[in-house]
Amino acid sequence: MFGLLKGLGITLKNMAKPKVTYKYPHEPLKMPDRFRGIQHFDPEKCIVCNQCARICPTDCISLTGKKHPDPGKKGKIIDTYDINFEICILCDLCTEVCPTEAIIMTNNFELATYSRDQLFKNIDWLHENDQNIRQDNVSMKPKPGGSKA
Amino acid sequence: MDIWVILGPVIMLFLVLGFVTYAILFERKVIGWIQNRVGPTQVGPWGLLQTVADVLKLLIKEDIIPRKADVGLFKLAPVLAFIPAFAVIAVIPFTESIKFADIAVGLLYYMSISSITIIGVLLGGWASNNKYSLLGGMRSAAQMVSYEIPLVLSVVGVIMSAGSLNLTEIVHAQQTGAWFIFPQFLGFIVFLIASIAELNRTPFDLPEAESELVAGYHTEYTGFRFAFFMLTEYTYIFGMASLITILYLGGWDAPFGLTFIPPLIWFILKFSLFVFFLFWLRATMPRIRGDQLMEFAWKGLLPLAIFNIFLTAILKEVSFLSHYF
Amino acid sequence: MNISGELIAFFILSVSAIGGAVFMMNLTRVMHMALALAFTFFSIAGVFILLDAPFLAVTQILIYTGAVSILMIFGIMLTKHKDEENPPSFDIKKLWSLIGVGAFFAVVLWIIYQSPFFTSEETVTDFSVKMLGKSIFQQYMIPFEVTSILLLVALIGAAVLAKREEKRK
Amino acid sequence: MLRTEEMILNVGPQHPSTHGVLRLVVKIDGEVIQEAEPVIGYLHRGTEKLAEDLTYTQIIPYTDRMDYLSAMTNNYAICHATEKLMGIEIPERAEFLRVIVMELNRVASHLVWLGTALLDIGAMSPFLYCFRDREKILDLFNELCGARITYNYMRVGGVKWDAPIGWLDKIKNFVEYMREKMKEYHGLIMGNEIFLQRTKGIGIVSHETALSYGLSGANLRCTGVKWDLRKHQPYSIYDRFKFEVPVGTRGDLYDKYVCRMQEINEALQIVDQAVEQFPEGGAIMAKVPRVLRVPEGEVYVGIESPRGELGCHIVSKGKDKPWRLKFRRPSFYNLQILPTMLKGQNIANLVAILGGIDIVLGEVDG
Repeated sequence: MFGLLKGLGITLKNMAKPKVTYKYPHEPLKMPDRFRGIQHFDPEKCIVCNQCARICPTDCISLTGKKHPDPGKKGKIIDTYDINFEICILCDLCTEVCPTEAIIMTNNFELATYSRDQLFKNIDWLHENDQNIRQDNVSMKPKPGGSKA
Repeated sequence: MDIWVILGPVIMLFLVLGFVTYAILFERKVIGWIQNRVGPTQVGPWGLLQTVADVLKLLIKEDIIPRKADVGLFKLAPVLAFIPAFAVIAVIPFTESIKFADIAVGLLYYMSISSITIIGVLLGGWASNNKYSLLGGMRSAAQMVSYEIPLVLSVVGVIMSAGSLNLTEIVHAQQTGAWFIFPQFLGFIVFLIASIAELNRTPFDLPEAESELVAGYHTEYTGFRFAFFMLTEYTYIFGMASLITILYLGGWDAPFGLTFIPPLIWFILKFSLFVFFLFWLRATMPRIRGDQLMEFAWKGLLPLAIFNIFLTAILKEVSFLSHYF
Repeated sequence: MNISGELIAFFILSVSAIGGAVFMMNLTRVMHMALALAFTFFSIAGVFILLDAPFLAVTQILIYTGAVSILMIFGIMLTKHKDEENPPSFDIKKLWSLIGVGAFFAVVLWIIYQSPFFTSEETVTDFSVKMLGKSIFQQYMIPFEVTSILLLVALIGAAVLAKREEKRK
Repeated sequence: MLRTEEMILNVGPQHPSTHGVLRLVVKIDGEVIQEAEPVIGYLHRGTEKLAEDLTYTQIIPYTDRMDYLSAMTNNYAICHATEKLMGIEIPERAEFLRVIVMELNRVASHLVWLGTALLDIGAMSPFLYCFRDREKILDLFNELCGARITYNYMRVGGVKWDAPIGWLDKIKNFVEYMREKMKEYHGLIMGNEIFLQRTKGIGIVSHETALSYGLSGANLRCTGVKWDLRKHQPYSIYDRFKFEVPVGTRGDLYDKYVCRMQEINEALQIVDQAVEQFPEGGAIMAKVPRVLRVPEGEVYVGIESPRGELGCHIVSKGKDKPWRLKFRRPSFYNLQILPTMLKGQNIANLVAILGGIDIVLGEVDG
């Protein structure tokens, strides 16, 4: 009997406590810097090394390169770069292996669309997705903040 | 013929509908607050139109009847459940003057008419031809029949004290003595528990235990038929809250001589207290198990209710206490 | 005979009561039969109200329409009833039961005609629980007690039967 | 004589309290269960087979999705197995980070269990309270590794991210907060007569049965068997911390509940100690080759996941991909005892018992 009353007391006390929910669609949710959202792609930096496509566990990245238009320079530049967000699991491995930080994560996470086709994002879309880009991309290195201070 | 004979029930129906609408909103809000949430806020200012939108949605939904259902009974069941729920309100006096029928056996009328609803629930569960519905219907029948007995027996104490089955006279008896919650405390506890069980609310919400039976007896119902079952449930909350106010909390009687507040307001205040208690309980309690429920009714509440009758009879003869009994 | 509202109500209620009974016998599904029976019980409660016996009417609904019908429906739901839609067939048993029922009806009719009806009406409009209690616990004390003992015996009998069933399992 | 009707009831795969897509084919008489048979496979994705075609790094995000309530332990299982086969020593700082996140994940997982198990027996608010507190852990993880559920945090040879600035202080605060909240849960549940009625003496499993069915985790410990891989086959740096292994006596639902609640307390204690002893500076990744070529051989590691012994068995033929990978998924093994436990119970106990076993369908189906 008293257990029941104690429980009632706890729920009543919680009634006066501040609410913990967010007004999500009305107020955007602020994600921490390391958050893995939709990738941003910078064609300028890409050296077409194909590492991101190779590391991708779901094979959702496809890219093609072409010869550098300036005949004096060596190497390739990126031609097409597509990510299929139907199967992308946002695992962060592509940004981890990218040697030039051409592909990096952003904090944007709203991917819902009305059609599956729209989940297929191309190089232009990924380039324009340049808001809330992750600042700190050098992982696996000790940070001063990790210390006990 | 008096115009109020026609108009009164119509107004009452709309009052009940209004109550149901805002009771559901209030329930969601209270449970939200208890769970550190805000509850509905989107439809209308402060979410005030949320239930209205929900009801509208239910009304325009497709009316689905399962192919193997017993169509006649399937359609009849929600109606059979709702009519008694509304009919019981006829005998409830809200104040000295606001009441519909002042019949001599008012209390018993409430108990008997409300038992018809069980048939509706049972038939709804059976006619759906769904196993979960059937189980829900059986549970509710077993539960409501079992709890009706302690419910009726617990008010015998009140009837003995008031010397009447008429609800107005029961309130009058409390105005001269004390509210029956004090002298009839044991009866009040039994009545409170049994009434929650009759209302199928947590912790006795087995017939519609969603974690076990999906939705219980109304699993197969959609649209306005489902709305009828919901309406029945909340109309009974209205009825039961009124009844408990009248039987144990002195009806419209003002405590401490605070008569400058009108009697209707007092009634509503006491009424709301019970409604809030129901919602609060729902947010706190786990669900009791079927066999424990039965055991509790027959081995716990029934003896208590009978003991309460004896106690009332004995105390009625004690000279300095008889004023209260 | 002048037609009053009471008479009309009486006719409607008695037609409902008899109609419920007829339906109860003629419907094919057991569940429908139980419902028709409940309807008959309910109509009889209405007749009681016309006779100015609200207490009896309310008790009728509480016990018969509420409890008894529900218990029947409950029993039907729980048990197997595969043979519910047998085609009607004639056999010798039915003839015997017809004769039995006919004889019973004749006896009842004879008793009704034999029993004297009071011409003066009792005033029953003034109802109170106190009066009811006094008549049950003072005037009809012994029949009441005998009835309760009978019910107790039935209760214990039912419990014993249910127990034995369980053991056999 | 009247016979009550027997019927076959399909509980699931779309049922509110089968915790995902489990289907139970239940033969009931009235409400009493005569026979129950779990049907699984609705969420089978073939993680083990897929892994044969993936490099070791690529397998890690797949393991996130097995037991999605404690992805950190899954991450650890595959990384630890690979490290063991390759003979890599990982830096101390990484070990500490791993232990902290694994134990926090244990708390989060048990909170989900507590909430859903209580929801199964009809209590609504504890569910939301549990999720409110679990949310705090997920926020901490989000800050650390950028995801709330599928962490993909550990790598062969260490961890991906170091703790961000002030993260450890937040952990400390959280441990304090959580200890406070544990009192609230106790008040809400422990004294509640209805809860005690629903759990005491329900779903009793003797320790012989539990052992013969290969149960592990709290399902085994509640029967009185003191077996915790963190204590009895220490891995990582668990031997440096002081903690108890809570055991039950009767093996009923109530004991399961008490065990798991105490495990939350112990996990908080480990986190507390780990934050205290957290090493100053140092690397978080060992030196590993860019392409992981695991030497030929096989290895089995068993670790204590919130649900029991999570095993990872790798057979390598010296390539950069495993030749065969096998996970011993504790939920799968714990589920096997369900038909035995359900016989003779009623429907209401079905959901309570199923909730008590604490399965995650992603893990059962693999």
